[in-house]
Amino acid sequence: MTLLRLENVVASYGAVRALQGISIDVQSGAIVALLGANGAGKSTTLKTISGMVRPASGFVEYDGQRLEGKTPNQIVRLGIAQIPEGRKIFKDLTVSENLRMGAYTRKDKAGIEQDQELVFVLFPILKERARQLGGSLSGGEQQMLAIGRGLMARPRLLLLDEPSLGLAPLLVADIFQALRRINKERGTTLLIVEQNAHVALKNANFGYVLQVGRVATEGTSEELQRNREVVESYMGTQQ
Amino acid sequence: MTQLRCENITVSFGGVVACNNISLEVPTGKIVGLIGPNGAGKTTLFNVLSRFQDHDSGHIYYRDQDIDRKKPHQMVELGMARTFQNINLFGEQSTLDNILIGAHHLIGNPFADMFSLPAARRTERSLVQRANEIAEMLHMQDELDTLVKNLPYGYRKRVELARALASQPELILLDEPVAGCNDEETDELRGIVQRLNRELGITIFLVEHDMSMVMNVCDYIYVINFGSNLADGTPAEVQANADVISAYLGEEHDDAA
Amino acid sequence: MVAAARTSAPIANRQAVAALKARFAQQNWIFAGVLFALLALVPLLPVVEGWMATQAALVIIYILAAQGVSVLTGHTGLVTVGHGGFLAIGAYTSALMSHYLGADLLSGMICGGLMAALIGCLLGLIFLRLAGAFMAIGTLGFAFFIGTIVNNVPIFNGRTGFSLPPNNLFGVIDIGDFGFYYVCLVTLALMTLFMYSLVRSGVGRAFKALRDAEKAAQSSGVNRLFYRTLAFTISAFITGVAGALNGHIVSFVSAEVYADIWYSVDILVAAIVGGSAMLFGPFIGGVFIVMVPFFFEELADFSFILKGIVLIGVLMLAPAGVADVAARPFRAMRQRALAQAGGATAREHGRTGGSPGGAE
Amino acid sequence: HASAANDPGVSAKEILICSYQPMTGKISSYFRMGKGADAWFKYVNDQGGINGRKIDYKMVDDKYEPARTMTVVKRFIERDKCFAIVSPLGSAPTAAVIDYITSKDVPLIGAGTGAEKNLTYPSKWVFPLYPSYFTEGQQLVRFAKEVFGAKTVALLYQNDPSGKTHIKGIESVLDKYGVKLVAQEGYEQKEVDVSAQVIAMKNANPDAVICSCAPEPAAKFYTERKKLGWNVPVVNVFFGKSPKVPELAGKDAVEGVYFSTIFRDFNSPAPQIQQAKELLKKYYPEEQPDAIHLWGFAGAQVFTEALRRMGPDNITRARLVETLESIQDWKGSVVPSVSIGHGNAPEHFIVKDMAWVVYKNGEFQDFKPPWGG
Amino acid sequence: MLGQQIMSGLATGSLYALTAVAVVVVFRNTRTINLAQGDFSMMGAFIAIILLKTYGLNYYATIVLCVLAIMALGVLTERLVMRPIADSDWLTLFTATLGVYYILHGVAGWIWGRDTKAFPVTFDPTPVHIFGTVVSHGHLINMGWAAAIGVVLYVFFKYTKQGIAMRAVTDDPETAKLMGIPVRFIVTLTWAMAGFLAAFIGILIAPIIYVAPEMMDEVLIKGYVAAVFGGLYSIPGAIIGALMIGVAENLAGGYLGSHYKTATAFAMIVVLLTFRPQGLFGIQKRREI
Ligand SMILES: Nc1ncnc2c1ncn2[C@@H]1O[C@H](COP(=O)(O)OP(=O)(O)OP(=O)(O)O)[C@@H](O)[C@H]1O
Ligand SMILES: Nc1ncnc2c1ncn2[C@@H]1O[C@H](COP(=O)(O)OP(=O)(O)OP(=O)(O)O)[C@@H](O)[C@H]1O
Ligand SMILES: [Mg+2]
Ligand SMILES: [Mg+2]
Repeated sequence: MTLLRLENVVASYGAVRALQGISIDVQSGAIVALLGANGAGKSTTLKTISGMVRPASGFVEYDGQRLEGKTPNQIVRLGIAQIPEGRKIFKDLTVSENLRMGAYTRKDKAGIEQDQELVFVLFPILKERARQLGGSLSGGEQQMLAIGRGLMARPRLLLLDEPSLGLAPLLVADIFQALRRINKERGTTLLIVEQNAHVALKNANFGYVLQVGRVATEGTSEELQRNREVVESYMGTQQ
Repeated sequence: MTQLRCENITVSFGGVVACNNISLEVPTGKIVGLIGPNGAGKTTLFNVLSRFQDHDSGHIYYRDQDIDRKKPHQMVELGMARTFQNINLFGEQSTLDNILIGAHHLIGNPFADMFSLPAARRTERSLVQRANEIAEMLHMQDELDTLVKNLPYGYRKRVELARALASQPELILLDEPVAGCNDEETDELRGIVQRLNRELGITIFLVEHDMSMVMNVCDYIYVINFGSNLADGTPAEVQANADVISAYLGEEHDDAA
Repeated sequence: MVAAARTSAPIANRQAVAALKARFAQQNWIFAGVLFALLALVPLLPVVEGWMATQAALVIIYILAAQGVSVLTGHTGLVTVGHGGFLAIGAYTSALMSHYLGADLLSGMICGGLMAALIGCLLGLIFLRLAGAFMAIGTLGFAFFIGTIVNNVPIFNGRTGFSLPPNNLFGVIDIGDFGFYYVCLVTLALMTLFMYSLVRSGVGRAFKALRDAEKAAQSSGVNRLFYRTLAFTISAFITGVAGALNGHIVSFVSAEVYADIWYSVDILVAAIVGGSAMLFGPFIGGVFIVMVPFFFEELADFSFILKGIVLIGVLMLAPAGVADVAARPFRAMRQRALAQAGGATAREHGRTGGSPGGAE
Repeated sequence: HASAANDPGVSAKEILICSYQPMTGKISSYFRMGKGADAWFKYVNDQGGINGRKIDYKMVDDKYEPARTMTVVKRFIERDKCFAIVSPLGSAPTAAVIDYITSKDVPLIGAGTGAEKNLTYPSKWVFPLYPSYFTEGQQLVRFAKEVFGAKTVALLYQNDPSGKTHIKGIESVLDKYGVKLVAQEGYEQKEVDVSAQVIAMKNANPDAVICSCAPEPAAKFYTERKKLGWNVPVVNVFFGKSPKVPELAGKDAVEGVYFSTIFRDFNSPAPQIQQAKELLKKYYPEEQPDAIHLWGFAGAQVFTEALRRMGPDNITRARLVETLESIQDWKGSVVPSVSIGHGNAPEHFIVKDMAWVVYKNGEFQDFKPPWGG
Repeated sequence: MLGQQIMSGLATGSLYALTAVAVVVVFRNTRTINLAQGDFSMMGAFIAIILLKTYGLNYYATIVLCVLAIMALGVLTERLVMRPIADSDWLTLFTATLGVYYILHGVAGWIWGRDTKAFPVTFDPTPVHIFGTVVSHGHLINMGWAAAIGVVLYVFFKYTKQGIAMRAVTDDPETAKLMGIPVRFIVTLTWAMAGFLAAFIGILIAPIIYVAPEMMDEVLIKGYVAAVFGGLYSIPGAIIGALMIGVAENLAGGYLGSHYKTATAFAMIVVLLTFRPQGLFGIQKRREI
């Protein structure tokens, strides 16, 4: 079943046309990877889904419902959470307050507790730093907090913009493992923008490759991993 | 000769000890890497070395000169430039202006400059010329007039590098230069870094979590964990070190690199 | 492939772009030249009376004062609510010189400016670590401090104040309304020229760098102490000169006038309404702050209300200053031309202060 | 009318007079003065004007900034060609423009200012409104001595020219009356709280207090005094004599306090005062009648009286000055009696004498000091 | 003597404290220095006078109506003035509140005149004796309220979800939207809260400082100084700052000479900021690089 569909979405920032007609289809319960070079429009695609950027034409459909005219906070309430590019944690809030804000739309106290524990198990350092200001964390710790905060929303669809940015290799593997588990156990659908195409395709079911605001290639992750062009452009020269 | 050396650096924030007795050295003309888990104290150490952060104890030497009391802005005059992990650019200004600010210490007498005296104008022209060359080297000559806040993430990292280069440094500290770049872009930057080192003789000290970068360009690598030295050696040695594997690389690392 | 991915336009024709930029600079010069020529020639028309010259001189004084503010607030990102203090220093220095020594207008202006600059320099050092709203309150405190001094130290004669002899220049006794206007105009031309040079110089770039990303600026070798203090000094100098003129336009100074924050607020508003990060902003701001009350001045209680409404209205239409909006069509035109010539999408943007809560 | 002989600002139907007022800005509450004058001129116009001419009274906002006052006054005189400037307000603004006004031979009548320069200006064109604070200061000491029998006094003053001139006046006669000034405490115009000053004064334990305060701070002083249970006799300067004081401080806090005054109180049955009250109510219904309104009335009334005496023709500024100088013992205005001298500003006061009142049983009552002032 | 000076200083300081708290609340949640904050109180005081005098309402009913009216005024200000320019930098917002200040000053002067008016309900004038010092009932009540409001707000911002959300909105409104926080509503709420505090303050201090269009000017400036003194983000800091300024001023007035009273507050702030640029209780230092 299709959970999210982008149909020919065009979006621009002033004179810069960042998306030139993007169509994407995300199945419920899937893990979908979004690849592309710097400036290809990956972040912009996520922003149009979460309502931060309004499409000039085309539309976003979620769970059979068009998202036109919805504000970001209405969209969150529909069950879409985003882990934004560049961490964007609340610097003046403590780590635990940051996590609490991730669960802003939720009312189930017990569930929130439980998820906070989960985050702390996943990232023990956050527990140690719970009363410290978010802004005092190291880059990677902030990235962990951003991911943790996204999980706290317990969304149906989680949009992740470069979750592995600045994380140590060991942790990257751990995080993707955790994401897979969440996907499996809770059925959370994941749409992941990732520069690390290897890791992304290894964990995803399906992938899209963007180029200058357009979908250049799409396919199951096996297909993409076999695609010469993709391998050359995004997976670098392997030694 | 050592370009940069630190001995027993300790830094703590309240209860958190970010650097605990770290010692290392960066030989002139080499590319040295610094790796370690998140929160190990890499950025803090960079801040100490570039004098943005005072250390509680220990010493830093730049070409064997004690620089424990230098101000951050004096470092470029010594020949040290750096980039930031969390991009720190002048978003409302163009790429060109961002690069030019890196060349700030080359403007000469500020009073002559302020009144646009002829000598100052000549200097300015040559600085702009150099900025253009740097942009070309980093393949971003078409973005010179673009406001930096409108550039995508990967490009902004490159502007950081360009700004550092504009100061004509002998040594550059790079904090995660390829974070947010895909493999092809990483390759390209790796090439650039190597060129800087080989052709311009710039010493490079870099922090990076991307092993394809670190293991391929570094002559020598230091590993720190919980603020302390964990290991050091050539890439091959480090990669084979069991402590490093269990604390940082993980078993699957060869898969990624 | 990476670089090409971003630019759909053909490879930039850098020479054409450079030529275009040179032409734009030339156009700026012509525009400024015509403006100042007009300002210099209009008073020669027979319909222009003395009071108009005085009114215009007052506008120029506010423009100068706002230029002073813009150096700090617009270009360096340090908000000041205390420039009335520098206005006072300039006014009193010059007034004391002319009252006791019979000094002429020019030496009064220079000394007024220098005295303000000196104190500005000290203030810059004292406030080295302040930013945002903390800086605003600190500078406000400075204005009050100057107010207390002129009110209580005997030589300034408190609120009773003192009068100055008629304005003389180079030994010409009483230069009259028009003479005074021309003095103001020439000062403005010189200051504008200086500002133009400053903003485009490496020093101006260092100011902006401190405004936008202090740490990065420092790592590029910008000495924060030096450049912040320099910005304070230059800013104080310009406003000090305006203060000297403000004392001479009425030939009278008194603590009742200068021991008060409203001058500081007015100057700041002028800078912001005009667009403090733009060279032309203070011109519009000066006209605004003098002429809006001029049109409402007979409306008694309503004038307060109307002033508020006009102020808010202007801010809504031009949040980054009127100069920003006024310049938009030109900017768009130039941008198009540049794009045609092969340049990428260049855009300038006006802005004022940094974040309000920032302290080091 | 033989308009050819008239000076600028005078037409067959109208006569233009101007004033600068702090309508906005820091002391906009003093704009009351302009409203008082305006109410009087409106009334005169409703009565058909004077000698067939209506008064065009133009008030302009100068924000109490002398630089603006200068541009405003230049416009009055050069562009609008006003005949005279009547009942403007402000010490600093007036001090800034008085040279210019007199250099253009324009009469300046009844400006609301107590600044030394404006009161002693050596020009025949200036007609100050009220006597200098210096004189008043001297009389206050005499009052403390002869009414309260005080040997020591304390002073609370506003830290501005009015207060400082009071101090000078007071100090000039201390020896003469054998009185010692044991404490002098200042406050700023807008100070929120004067308790520190009151405590310091109480500590000096004076026999009497001279309060050189405007109504609001005066009220605060009386409140504090009462709070501390300090029953020292007090005499207050004229610009603090306002119904505001008992209203704000509470009647019993002000009971028994003496005030010097230049205008009769609004409670006074004098028809001129009652008329002023009526006119304010009619033309400015929102205003609560206050002494500052009367400042405006005083200048305006003296001016219209002079105009009336000049007759319909040959309305010149020089004749205005002559006519004003001819006004002697005139009782038609809010001032009990106006006698204007000949010569320059120091001889030209519209109000010369201090009178005294005491606040008793909830109202201001006339008080005759032993020397019969 | 010293005791009395200190007590009087605390009394004056409590006047500043209430305003300082309101300043901190608005600043923290909107990054706006609201120059009209004092005039909200002023409008509240005038409305209260009318309700009490003209309509003969009782004191408590007056407070309720007055608070509602000024909350509406706060919300109106946000809707009509601040929201259209919400994206501008803080200096533009600051200037816009100056516009609001002009308008409210003008409206009050136009409707109610420039006269100072007595507030009809005054507190019991018999002084209270504490530790050998005298203080009036009004001031005591004030101090009590300042403390109570301070505690309530502190708890609200520190521990409740909405309070934390308010801080999150200040920190980064764009990201706050991504958390599902209704940013606009929270901003509106902040202004309502500013109105609520303002009305309260107006009614509490009107009997002491009287009612006039410019009644709050001086209090507001001192309130700001106090807020900055306390670090601009800290509510207890603002209250302590206000009390310190009140006391310092009074001591300076008593021992140095009263012209130095006003200057003292500023001298204090300048000295403090020179050594502690983030104020007394400034936020925990966060790393920037
Ligand atoms: N705020 C903005 N204003 C103007 N242009 C923008 C803005 N944000 C992005 N762009 C432009 O839109 C295009 C797409 O940007 P986007 O951030 O979506 O790329 P991306 O694929 O996420 O790149 P990266 O991998 O570097 O994060 C780029 O050309 C970029 O310059
Ligand atoms: N100002 C501060 N206050 C409190 N703790 C701090 C502060 N700055 C750094 N730390 C802590 O010090 C530790 C080291 O941080 P640092 O940024 O140096 O790590 P790093 O090695 O660069 O990590 P990463 O790879 O994630 O960037 C972290 O655990 C961080 O939380
Ligand atoms: Mg992106
Ligand atoms: Mg780091």
